Amino acid sequence: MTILEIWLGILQGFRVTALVTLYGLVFAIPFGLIFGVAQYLTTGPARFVVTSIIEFWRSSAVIILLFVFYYALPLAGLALSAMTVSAMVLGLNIGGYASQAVRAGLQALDRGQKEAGHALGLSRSTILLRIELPQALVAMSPTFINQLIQLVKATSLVSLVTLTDMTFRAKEISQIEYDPVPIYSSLLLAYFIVCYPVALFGRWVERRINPAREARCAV
Amino acid sequence: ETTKERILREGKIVIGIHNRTPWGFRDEATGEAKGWHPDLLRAAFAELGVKEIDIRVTEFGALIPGLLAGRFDAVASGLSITPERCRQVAFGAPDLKVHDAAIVLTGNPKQIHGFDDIVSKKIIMGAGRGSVSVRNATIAGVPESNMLLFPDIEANISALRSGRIDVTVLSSPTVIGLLASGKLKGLESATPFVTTDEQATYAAVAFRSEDQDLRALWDERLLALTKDGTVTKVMARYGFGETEVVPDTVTVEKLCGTAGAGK
Amino acid sequence: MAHSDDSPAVQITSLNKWYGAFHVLQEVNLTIPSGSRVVICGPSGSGKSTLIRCLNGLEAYQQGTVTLGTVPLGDNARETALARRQTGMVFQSFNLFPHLTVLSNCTLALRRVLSMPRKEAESLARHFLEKVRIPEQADKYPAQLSGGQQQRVAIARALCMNPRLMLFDEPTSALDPEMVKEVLDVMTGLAHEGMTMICVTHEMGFAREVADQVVFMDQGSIVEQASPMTFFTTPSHPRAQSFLNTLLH
Amino acid sequence: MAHSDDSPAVQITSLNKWYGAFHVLQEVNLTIPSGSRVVICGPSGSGKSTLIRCLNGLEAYQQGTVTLGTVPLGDNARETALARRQTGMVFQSFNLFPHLTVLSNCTLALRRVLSMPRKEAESLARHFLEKVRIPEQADKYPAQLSGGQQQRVAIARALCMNPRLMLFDEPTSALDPEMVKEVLDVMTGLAHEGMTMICVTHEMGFAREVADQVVFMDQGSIVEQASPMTFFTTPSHPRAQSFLNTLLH
Amino acid sequence: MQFDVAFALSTVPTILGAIGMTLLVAAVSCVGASAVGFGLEVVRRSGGLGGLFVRFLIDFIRATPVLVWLYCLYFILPFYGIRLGALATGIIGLSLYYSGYLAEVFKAGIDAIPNGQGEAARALGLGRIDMTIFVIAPQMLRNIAAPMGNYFVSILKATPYLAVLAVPEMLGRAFDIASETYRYAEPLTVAGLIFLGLALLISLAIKRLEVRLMGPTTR
Ligand SMILES: Nc1ncnc2c1ncn2[C@@H]1O[C@H](COP(=O)(O)OP(=O)(O)OP(=O)(O)O)[C@@H](O)[C@H]1O
Ligand SMILES: Nc1ncnc2c1ncn2[C@@H]1O[C@H](COP(=O)(O)OP(=O)(O)OP(=O)(O)O)[C@@H](O)[C@H]1O
Ligand SMILES: [Mg+2]
Ligand SMILES: [Mg+2]
Repeated sequence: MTILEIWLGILQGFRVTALVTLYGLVFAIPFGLIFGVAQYLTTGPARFVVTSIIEFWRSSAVIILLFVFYYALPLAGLALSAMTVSAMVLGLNIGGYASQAVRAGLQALDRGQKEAGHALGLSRSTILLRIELPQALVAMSPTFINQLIQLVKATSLVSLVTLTDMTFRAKEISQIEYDPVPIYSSLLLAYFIVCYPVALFGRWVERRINPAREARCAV
Repeated sequence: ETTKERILREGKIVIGIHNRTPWGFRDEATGEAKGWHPDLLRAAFAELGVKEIDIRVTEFGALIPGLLAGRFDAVASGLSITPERCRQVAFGAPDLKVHDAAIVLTGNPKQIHGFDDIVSKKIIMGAGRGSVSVRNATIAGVPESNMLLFPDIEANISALRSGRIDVTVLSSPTVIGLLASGKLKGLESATPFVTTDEQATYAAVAFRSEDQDLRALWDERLLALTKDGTVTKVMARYGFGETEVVPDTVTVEKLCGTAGAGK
Repeated sequence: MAHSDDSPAVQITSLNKWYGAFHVLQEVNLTIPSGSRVVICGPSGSGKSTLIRCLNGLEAYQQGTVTLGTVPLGDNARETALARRQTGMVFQSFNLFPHLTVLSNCTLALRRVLSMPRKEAESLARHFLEKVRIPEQADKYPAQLSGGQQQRVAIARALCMNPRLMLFDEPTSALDPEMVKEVLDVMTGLAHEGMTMICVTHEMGFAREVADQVVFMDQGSIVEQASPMTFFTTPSHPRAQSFLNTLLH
Repeated sequence: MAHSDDSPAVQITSLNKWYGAFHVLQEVNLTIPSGSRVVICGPSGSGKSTLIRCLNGLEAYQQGTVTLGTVPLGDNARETALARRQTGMVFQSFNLFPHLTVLSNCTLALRRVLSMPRKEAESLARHFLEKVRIPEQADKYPAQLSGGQQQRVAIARALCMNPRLMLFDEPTSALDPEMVKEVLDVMTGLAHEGMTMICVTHEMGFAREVADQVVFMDQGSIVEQASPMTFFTTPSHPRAQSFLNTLLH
Repeated sequence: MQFDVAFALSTVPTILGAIGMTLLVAAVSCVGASAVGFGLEVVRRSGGLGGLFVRFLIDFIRATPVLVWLYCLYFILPFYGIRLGALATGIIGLSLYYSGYLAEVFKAGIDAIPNGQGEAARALGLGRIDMTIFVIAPQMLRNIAAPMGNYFVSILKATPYLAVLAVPEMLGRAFDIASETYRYAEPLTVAGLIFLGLALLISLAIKRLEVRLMGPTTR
């Protein structure tokens, strides 16, 4: 196989990589938002429950979760498709990380913002939706972009549940070609081409949000 | 409706493979399943009106869990029969005899011709994690410290090429398939690589334990294919010869030991 | 703009508040007639902010009653909401919403709380921006304004809700000296229009000029309450005397 | 503590500085005799901070010379280091090191820059902490102190290096009114001991009491330089007049 | 596939046997990644051509999956005459990979130090090195304890990737048991729980450190 053929071969896995990423976002975004906000708003036992759910998805090893959800759940009568399992496990894992960013963003806001909202007679939900969340989400957007990159890279695990993504395509090709140098270099490049523009976009957003930062720092 | 009835009604069977020549792999050109077990399955079921073979490609370690979870109807990827596996799945009749074989650098510079050489010359050996070859090597006295266990065959080949190991011990059909592919420039099989009959294992198609009717159907068809020479043809297609033929005395019951086959 | 009726604007009776074991407000009693201007001063930590934050429900308290107009504040959410709506508050640190334009800062509560149509809300907001003399800044974002301008937006934002009572918590202490004057001028204008206001400030010039009463707090209690004249010339409490000394050195 | 010799403590000649296209300091000339006390005031953004930051190398400038004692500041690293060592600086926001105790804040530079043994450094530091009247706070961390106490630590920290010249940039503007007095008292004490000091401040009471000279800046230039008496009673520049008006309203 | 507790317990000694290797790899990689990351950040801050290169390098690292890095280091470098052992490759791979992320953490930690700290240090006559060691680094550490802890946990969770290099670590042992016995649930659960336990331990230690660092310095 020529380098070009290897390239095209790896690209055949791009669709799955992209789909898992997109569907993963369908899980990650609502989970991150809802649980981040919930952790911010709740106290006591409710907060413990919210935190436990977040920690389960965030701290467990993804490989093991994929395995359990795809191969063990059907024995309990719940057979989700490979795409669903991948999107859910990877999405909720990243969503767990995102929820922490959402919570931190909300907590980092100046208390005065909430108080000013109260003083104007705004309801708690209006304060959250119109004042706190917009500011927190903007402030945290570079973090979210980094987490998107993590999600793209994490899709390389989905071959465990029979999906043929870019990494798995590279493995398939190497099972035929036995020539690691061009294959893995191509794979490295493939991820780079997908993720680097996203990383650059993240840098750009970071600069836009805090233009003074570079000039202001102490060293 | 049993799995067998469903397969016959739909005219479609779903098999799990781990994408390995020559056992079961997806053809790069057509996207269809090829390999020893898929070819046999296709031949066996075609006459029954089952024209479509749907494949699920996954990691080797996920084959049996995937079968048990109902993700596919059969594992057709060169699984060897072992007593432990018999407790989980129902194997069809053994269809191929498998020995250990070895791949070395061209010219076999360290003159490796069996596990004895590996032990006595303190050679670093590579093998697939969890493979039968590892067990055979351990029984033959290869110390753990001299074995590097990789998750897949490519890693073994890469390790051999990059000089991290001197030899990789794999199953003979794998080695035959690899060499036939013509991609192993600079490598060759160690000939001869001495093995004993106790070290041999036998490959078979695996079904779920509750699908005994499907297994019976498969055994029946496999016997017919053996008789009409189809099996020999498929063996020739992948370069298998006399040494890979299963002796008549070997049965699933024997291979599964006291635990019994597919109960 | 002034709402004059017979009941006092604020009536505080036996107010007590604790932070854990710390008794931050101790038996505070205070009556503020409609249309009057009260300046609260006192050393740092004496409970001035806590007191005025109790008046619009930003702080809960454990004992006593606070009546705004005729409505007694309760733990009740509806009443708290009502109290907040009738009370405008201006903070030391402005607390403008940085992601909204000046105009949106002013219209947000009109539209979300009073469900006012957009057009109407904007024209009302522009009216008050004119009153604080920055109509031309309506479409800027807070970060593009000077401190004095920001504080004037905060005042306009509070005025939009047509409050019966305005609370100011050290509205000029985060400002540069020159900007202090801009903001005090706006406040003086409001005072002369008859707006009821309570203002925590150490700007003694302002107190002298516009206040009806000066309230001096120390360690959670009101220790002196007098007309500015009396307070500045003959403070009766020794703590107030020493405090005035440090201010007017 | 005073270092009197014949050369002026600071000599600034034709100083010009730009931020990009913005001409922030324009032809500044200023001579400050040893032992004198200069107060710099002026509207926000007029370049006061920039000017005194040029005096100890925190800002680079494009044209002109600054001579401290007999040492002309250069781009030369050794001379800049020397100038910094001879110049103490107190910031508006204190800038104490939050991870070090008060004592360590004071001894850090003594030990690292002057390589003074620990014992000696500590006893020197305690001496200056006593001078600013907080010897008992030596083992606390900055966050455990009030603003006034923190600023006095900052002064002690600067004094430890035995500077020929002390620079203060609005040292009291972040403080509560009562704490302002604590800090001004310490500064007045230093002034009476003969320390050369340059102070950016709007505390006109302080200027009146201790300054030899008041320098008024506007838009990057020194527009008026006079004794406090003259400056407060008959300011000649119209900008200074309007500025004084807003301050003393 | 029933979960057999007795069998699960019987796998514990075998899996725990590899805990030493897992911890060794994780600990050395944490130190390595921190050191390299700090170096990268220092070079990036110094600007110039080196700074520009490091900026690209960090984004490159972040845009590519760790597994592909390990493959490349282990199987491709030998073709260029660089032959490192599996353990060394694994540690170097993880260190390099995570140094990109830690450099970002250090950046945020330094950026968050108020400008005045550096100015005060300079005004006192402290040199650049003294300032970095005595003023900036301690405050940076205080700012970054939490995110740094998160990456230490990530490094721990990444040690199973070393299976591709035939390094015998815990998850590999679990898969060994699984492929021998064809019982997956038990060994994977045991390994998962051990990893979760270690991760929680690290988090706890970081929390304590954070409290100690913050203790007297916040009101
Ligand atoms: N959330 C809180 N928990 C515990 N104590 C608090 C809290 N908020 C304020 N305090 C304490 O209550 C006291 C009164 O605080 P308050 O802010 O009302 O004082 P203040 O008079 O406004 O002072 P300043 O002039 O500094 O603003 C202070 O001693 C303060 O430390
Ligand atoms: N790093 C910088 N880049 C560009 N412009 C700057 C920079 N630092 C300060 N300036 C500008 O230089 C001018 C003078 O600033 P400076 O801080 O010296 O003023 P100041 O007189 O100290 O004002 P204040 O009383 O507000 O402290 C201001 O207009 C400011 O915006
Ligand atoms: Mg207050
Ligand atoms: Mg300034």
